[in-house]
Amino acid sequence: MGHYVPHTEADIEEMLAFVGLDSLEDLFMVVPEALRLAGGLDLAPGLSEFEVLDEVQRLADANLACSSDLVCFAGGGAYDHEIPSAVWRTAMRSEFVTAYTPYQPEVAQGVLQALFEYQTTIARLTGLEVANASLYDGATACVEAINLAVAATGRSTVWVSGGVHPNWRATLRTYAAGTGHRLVDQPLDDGVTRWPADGGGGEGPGAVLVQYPNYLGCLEDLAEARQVADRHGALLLVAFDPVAAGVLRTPGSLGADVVVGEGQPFGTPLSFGGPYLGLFSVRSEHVRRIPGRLVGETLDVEGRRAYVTTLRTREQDIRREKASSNICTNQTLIAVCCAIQLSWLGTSGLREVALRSARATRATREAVLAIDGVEATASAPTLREFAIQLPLAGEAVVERMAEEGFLAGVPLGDEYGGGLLVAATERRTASEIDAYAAALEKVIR
Amino acid sequence: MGHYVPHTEADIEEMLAFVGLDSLEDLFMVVPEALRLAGGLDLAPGLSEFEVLDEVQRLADANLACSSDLVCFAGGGAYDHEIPSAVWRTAMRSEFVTAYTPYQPEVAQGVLQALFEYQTTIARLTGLEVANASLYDGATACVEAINLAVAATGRSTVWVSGGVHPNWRATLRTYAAGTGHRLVDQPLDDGVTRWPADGGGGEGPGAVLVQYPNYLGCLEDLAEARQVADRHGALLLVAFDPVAAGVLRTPGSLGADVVVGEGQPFGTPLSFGGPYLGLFSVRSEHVRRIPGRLVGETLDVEGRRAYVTTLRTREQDIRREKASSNICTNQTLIAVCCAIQLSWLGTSGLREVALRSARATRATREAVLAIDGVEATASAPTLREFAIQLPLAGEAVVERMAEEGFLAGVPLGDEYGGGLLVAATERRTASEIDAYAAALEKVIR
Amino acid sequence: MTQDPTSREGSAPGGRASSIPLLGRDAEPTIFELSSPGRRAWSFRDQDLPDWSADELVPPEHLAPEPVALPEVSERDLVAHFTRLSHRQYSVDLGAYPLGSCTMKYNPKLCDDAAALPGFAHVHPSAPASMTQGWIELLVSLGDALCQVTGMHAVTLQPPAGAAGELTGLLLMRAFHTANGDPRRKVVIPDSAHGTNPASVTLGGYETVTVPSDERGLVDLEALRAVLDTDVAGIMLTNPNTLGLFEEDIAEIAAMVHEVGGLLYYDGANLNAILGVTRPGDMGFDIVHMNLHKTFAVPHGGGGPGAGPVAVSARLAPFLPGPLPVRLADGSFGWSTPERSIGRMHGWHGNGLALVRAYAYLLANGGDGLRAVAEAAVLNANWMRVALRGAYDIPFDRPNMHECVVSATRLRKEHGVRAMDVAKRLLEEGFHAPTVYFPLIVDEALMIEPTETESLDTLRALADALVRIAEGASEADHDAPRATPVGRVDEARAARHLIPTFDAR
Amino acid sequence: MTQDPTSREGSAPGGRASSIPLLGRDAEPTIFELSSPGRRAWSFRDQDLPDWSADELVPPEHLAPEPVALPEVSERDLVAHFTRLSHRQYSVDLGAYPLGSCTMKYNPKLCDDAAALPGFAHVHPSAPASMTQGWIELLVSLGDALCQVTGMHAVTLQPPAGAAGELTGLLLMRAFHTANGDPRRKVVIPDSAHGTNPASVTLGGYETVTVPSDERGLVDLEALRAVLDTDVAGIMLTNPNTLGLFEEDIAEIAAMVHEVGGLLYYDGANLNAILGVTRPGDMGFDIVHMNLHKTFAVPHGGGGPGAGPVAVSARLAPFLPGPLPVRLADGSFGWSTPERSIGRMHGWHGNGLALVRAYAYLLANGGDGLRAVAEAAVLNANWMRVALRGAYDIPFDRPNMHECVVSATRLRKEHGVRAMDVAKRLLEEGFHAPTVYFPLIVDEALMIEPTETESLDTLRALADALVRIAEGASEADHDAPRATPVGRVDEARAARHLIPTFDAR
Ligand SMILES: Cc1ncc(COP(=O)(O)O)c(C=O)c1O
Ligand SMILES: Cc1ncc(COP(=O)(O)O)c(C=O)c1O
Repeated sequence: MGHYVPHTEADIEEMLAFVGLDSLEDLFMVVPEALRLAGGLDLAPGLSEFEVLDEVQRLADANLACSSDLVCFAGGGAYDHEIPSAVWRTAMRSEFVTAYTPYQPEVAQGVLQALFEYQTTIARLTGLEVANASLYDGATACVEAINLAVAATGRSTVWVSGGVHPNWRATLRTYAAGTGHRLVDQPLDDGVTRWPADGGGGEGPGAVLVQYPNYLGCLEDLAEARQVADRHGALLLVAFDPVAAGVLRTPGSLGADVVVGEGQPFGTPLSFGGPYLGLFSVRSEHVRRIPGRLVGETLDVEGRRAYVTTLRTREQDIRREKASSNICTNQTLIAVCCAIQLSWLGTSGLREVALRSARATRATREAVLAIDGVEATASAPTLREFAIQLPLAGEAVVERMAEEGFLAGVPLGDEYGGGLLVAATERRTASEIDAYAAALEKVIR
Repeated sequence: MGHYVPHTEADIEEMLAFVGLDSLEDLFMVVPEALRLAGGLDLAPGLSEFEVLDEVQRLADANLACSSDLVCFAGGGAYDHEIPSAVWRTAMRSEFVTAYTPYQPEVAQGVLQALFEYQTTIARLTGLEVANASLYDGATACVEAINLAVAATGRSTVWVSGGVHPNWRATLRTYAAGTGHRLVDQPLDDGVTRWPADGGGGEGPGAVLVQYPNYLGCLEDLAEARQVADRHGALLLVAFDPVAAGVLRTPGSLGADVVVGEGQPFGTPLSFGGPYLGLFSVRSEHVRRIPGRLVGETLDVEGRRAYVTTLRTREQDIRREKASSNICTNQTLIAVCCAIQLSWLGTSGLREVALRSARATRATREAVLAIDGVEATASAPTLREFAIQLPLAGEAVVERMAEEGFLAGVPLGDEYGGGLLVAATERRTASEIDAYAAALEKVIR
Repeated sequence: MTQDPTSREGSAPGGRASSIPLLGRDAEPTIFELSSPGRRAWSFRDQDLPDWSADELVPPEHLAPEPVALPEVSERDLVAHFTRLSHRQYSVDLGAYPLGSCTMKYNPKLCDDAAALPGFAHVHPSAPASMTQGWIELLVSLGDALCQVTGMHAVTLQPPAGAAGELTGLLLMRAFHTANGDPRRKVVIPDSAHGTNPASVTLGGYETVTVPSDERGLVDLEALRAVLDTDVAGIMLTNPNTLGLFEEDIAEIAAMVHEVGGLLYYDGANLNAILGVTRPGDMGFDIVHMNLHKTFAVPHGGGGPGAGPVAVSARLAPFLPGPLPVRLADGSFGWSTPERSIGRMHGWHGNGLALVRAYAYLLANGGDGLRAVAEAAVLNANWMRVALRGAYDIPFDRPNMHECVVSATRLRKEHGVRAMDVAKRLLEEGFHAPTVYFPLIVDEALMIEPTETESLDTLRALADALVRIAEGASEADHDAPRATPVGRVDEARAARHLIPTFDAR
Repeated sequence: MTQDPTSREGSAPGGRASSIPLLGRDAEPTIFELSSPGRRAWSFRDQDLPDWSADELVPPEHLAPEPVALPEVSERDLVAHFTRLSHRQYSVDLGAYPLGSCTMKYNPKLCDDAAALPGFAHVHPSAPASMTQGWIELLVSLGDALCQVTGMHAVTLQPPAGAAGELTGLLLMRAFHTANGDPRRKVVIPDSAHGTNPASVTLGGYETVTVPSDERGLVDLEALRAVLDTDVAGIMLTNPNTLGLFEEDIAEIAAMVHEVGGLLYYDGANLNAILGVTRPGDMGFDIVHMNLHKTFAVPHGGGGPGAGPVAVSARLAPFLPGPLPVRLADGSFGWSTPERSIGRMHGWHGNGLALVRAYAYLLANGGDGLRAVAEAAVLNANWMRVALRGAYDIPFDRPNMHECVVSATRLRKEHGVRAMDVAKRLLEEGFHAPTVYFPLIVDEALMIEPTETESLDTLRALADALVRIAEGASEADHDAPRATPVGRVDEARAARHLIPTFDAR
């Protein structure tokens, strides 16, 4: 038997006898002979855990990791923020890690209450009334926002700002192939969305999706987006940056109906892109269309406060083909990390992260724009990242900067005229920023 | 206030008012003015946890660590054994880590039961009836064994085999300066102790201490040691190697009265020497002289099984200057690691560790003795480590071998004729052993 | 002392914060109630930058008039709060978790260590292949192994969970048919299917057609034949099905579906049963998703994250989402997007650290170990079925695979005790409950999946408890559970008086 | 099902292994009862070596006739067992732990991460200085900081705990006097001293002379004067003393002791109270031990490991144990043994990883932070004393330092409720109990040390509970605690029927 199967030979014999079989092979009598795999899987035999760790360590060593190998100036939806020891050491307690979705609330108050607290902090950050218990990531949270808006308005055209993360827009397009929603990209002009003055031809939009700050780091005018949405009776969907929310007005207060976002900056390492955390919140009028799990407070039989997943009739296991979404497993553990990180930050710490990131970004921006041949991509105000044009391709700059010890940024695609997206968080110091600018000057020379 | 003080300004004001003081300074009115530290401590101001981690990481990187930097062939009381993920991840649960000594058994059953299980496994390994709940390390466990034996026999002369770890003997001598015990070293002859035929002059020994296998890795003749002890009505104290116990007869079955040892090989990383684990067990007739804590099984008021520290009247807090030892804080958490590691090994795994270590050691021994200029220090049988003589000083060989990627062994002092003590555990593979021998041949050439 | 003694129940004030461990039945206040203005846990490194104020950094129209209110606690109270919450949470590491369809096996601690390696955790997802060779190699190797396990040709690791995998599969189906100029409208699922299946069908732009199960608990072949036509894009099955029964006619089903030009989709939630025994690809499936958080020891995290890779046969490979990790001709690793790719199912490359765990688990088990997993999982579930005979009705009392479904119908009729009551009683006995009321086609269903990591001793204790519950069934069971951190929770009230946040109180 | 339902209590059979979480009052079987012959968790790497058998490796007279019986369990059952045990254990991370003299502060998680760095954990203690520069630098820097905190000249980091530190100090005392050709026989300790003090005195080869405390709770100066003579090697004090009171006459005491040629030893268990406020060196102490596991956030581990460095004045430095970590002239780090060193107090360099934790804690706090620690610790303890006035007797109701000692004498007289009953009642209330019956000079003592990491809210909750207990004191308190994993434990029975191992049952 394998490493993790407890049975001894004696156990197996006793159990086979109990169920009336002669051999383990007999367990699979129901599998037609022709379908049985002769000769077993063509995989190497099992290894000891020590050999496994050596092998994964070899693979881990074959990456350039942020901090140890590269000082990170890349953002673009994945940010290099501090994670205090208390967050992972607490969130990774095995009760949280090895529990299932809280189907039996009487023995799942730990996860349920943590999610209730998570929901509360996300609702506050977004400035809306209700947040769900997480979605997969920022990209799929946008998908769900669109699905909700289309269902709410009955109109399947959605205007999508060109400032929404390109990978997210690719994801939207992929999912739209199934739902049949019509996504219309609205281009940027000097860093912010140029919304069409009219209906843009065809059915008016049921939703307008904008990112705040957007992919280039620029601050979109949400009031204007709200007006555009109102003009068409559309919902305003805002993909916000929860770190920027430390100093920016909440999307809810600026008129958003649905706010989504990527929760990675709060307590999740870069992790090559996952598991991350889809933030999702809505005005209370949309609560019955909310995708995925929602935790609510209630009482137990003795009148004690208790938590439970609620409004379950929205969900796939009950509503099946009419469910508000197909999501089942979500990103609960990452949501717990996020709740702990936000509680570690508190009111003042959240503001600090935002301000310190903004300061580092401003310092970086000033330093690199002082370099000959480096130009800002847009003049719109930015907060925690910014785009630049360079004499070399962004990809080439990133490769060369790695030799100098930096992850220089995220190369921008043609739709943005190429160049590089540069972000600096509260982890970046003056000396790192100076060294970065010096290196950049050197590599583009 | 510092990072870890929760009080806000408002809290402090309220609290000061409650206790009737005007300022924090007033808290220290009772400290005579002249003694108050003007200007505060001459230490750098506090750092964020992230800066602290950078600094300790810098220090950690300034060491050559086993496995990542050096393949370890060093032993001599500290061994490079495998530690499965399950052991530390379980032992380091914060309930175990952040509890105090179990003074309130009703809320300390976790630690108490773990210690009860630890005591049971150690008693079985040593072949004696009672093990305590841990001592500091192998060296101080020897000290306690001697103190017990002297108290039991009323005779303060102790014969100490020259095969006992030299650092441990140095520790014995240091402690003996206080107790006034007379320690008489008995030299080795071709790797094993040559006991004096007579009383050796002066008071006969109250105890005879021997290590099994000894510092040079040789298997001492415990039956002979028992005879020596019997000749003088002395107790036989054996410092055993708990890994070797996987294949060797238990010291208890060979006549030991007290068995001590270093528990590091079971679940504790090399850690530059600490925290380690002093193993201590005795025949039941000595239980009332046992040093330190002892956990016993009992019942609670409802008749349920419960555990509690027991025979407490031996201990310093009750018996004060007449206590069997001064030990208070011991190494409980390391004992819990040990209990978990031993349960991970089980009957067959313990034997495997011993056999695999012995195989690796034999292969290493054969390979290095085949090298011109390398000689065995002794011809007595060895099991999991062995001593060699080399054309160069042991220290020089260790330095040169580090450049080849090996921690070559532990240099031996003059009393052993210099050379090197070499150990190979179950972690060492044929290819590492071949490479080691090749490197050794190169560096001594 | 002047303060009133605080009440132990309900809205506990902050002070109670530090006073409830080990006594499971005390409430833990929310973190918001522990908050005190100005208290804090955070510290940050010295950046040595100009001290630009918010006004200098943010245009006034964007600047928040006031900061967002978050909990203000010390690190000490933060850690204590969540540690105490963890003491109110059952988990696999505490005991048996026989939740059918969820494969709540023990997840080796080794995998935690693998996923915690900084060389994986601190890599930016946009970093180019030149800097992420280890990551991409891992993804390629994991993908190869998953293809081998499923008998498929190519795989995407992007889908972050099973449902996302399902949708990926359906979008692949759609792309395939569309590319063939043969759009279709319907997808067939059995009535025993998991809820995500029909929900995904809708999102895939298809209409669900349900086929009933027959008296064997298997797909009714005649009924299937009746619904199959050239408007059927495909069928979604899990095999073994959600009754834990192997669809013995799978080869015939495959032939029937392929005959009308449809594709076969394999819901891999139940893959644990057949590892190394038989493979979806060999059964004729075209698309397979896997729940790595079930079969491959990615712990469930209280609800995720998981990972739901999708493997496909050669003819569907050109449609896979991209970019795909690939081994290049020179032996190095890179990315490549299939020409007719449906696009992206995730913002980046999927739930990467979950994939590391699965890979470590695969290496540790190897081919031999995976087969042993399936054997023990199936043996355990059969043992459980036989052990429960008599005490419970067993609607399909025939050799099952990794789970067995029993029914509390008799208990309901004779004692008014429903499946839910049995579940709650089992919580009292110290076990997690089985899945209840699923699959929908079994009345008062209790779906029990012991998994391979539970020993015979544990199975005995679990069966004992279930038998004891059945034998002692009575009205009093409606009051269960009594010894849990909270008593039976009023779910109706939660929906009626919705309190989704602390602020909604 | 054929098995008998297992009993929930007493000797629980293996099956119950997986059935007790969250329900604190169920027993957990021992790991031996979970054991099943042949079951296993271990796996090892392939060594690729000849398969020499035990017979070939071990001479027959040494070869064990049979293997040592150890628990045989799966990794799953192993982890579950110890995880369940952890749920039967109170800890700082779960709540307040006001155990006087033990300084059970919250230990920042940062320190766990520091101590887990492989670059510390995987270094062999015999590796030469050239390969351990980081380790030695850390030891040197930590030592320097500890000298600064205590106002001393040099330090050894070898002693693994406080008691070992005490003995180190006494051996230094002995070496000092011996070197002066002036051996002495007696060491003075106050009657409030911790038990390790007299026990260490004996091991140091001295005779204990006890001096009483006066009505202030401080050393009785006249009584001290009476016992001081040239046979007194020194005096051991802790300041603040174990009543939590600052020995105001310390300068005079120092002068008196020094006058007769004695040395002053500082028991650093109570150092938390005076960090950055005053220093033992400035008070006139010659030898100081520190409990890093109290003051410097080394978690107590259920009883250790700790670390008990000893710092000394210049005249004692030549006697320190060795080797000592030192900074060499060229800026690198190495080892050096003082010429008249007493020898070694530990097999290697002390509890190294505990020292890493303490160093990280020191860096995080810095000089300013340490002073804040002392202020809050003292403020909290004074708050607690005032809050308990009325409900409890306060034998020395004057400003205290980091802990306060109250007495349950009145409760005993009026209700038959003893300090131990109060302690057990407090467990029920969800807090750990204070230290009871220590110091010995206070009748029915309850020694309360809140530490600086507890918030005002927590202090209030704790005081509320203590007041509630006093106000409700009754005979029924003998039955406390009722809601804990086990009820009151029969300690007498444990000693009478000694069962120190599973095999002794
Ligand atoms: C049979 C079946 N299919 C699909 C799913 C959906 O998987 P996930 O929860 O990962 O989205 C589940 C999970 O519960 C399942 O049991
Ligand atoms: C006042 C005092 N001195 C000495 C000690 C002994 O320290 P340790 O337990 O580390 O040996 C203690 C610990 O409880 C103490 O409180």
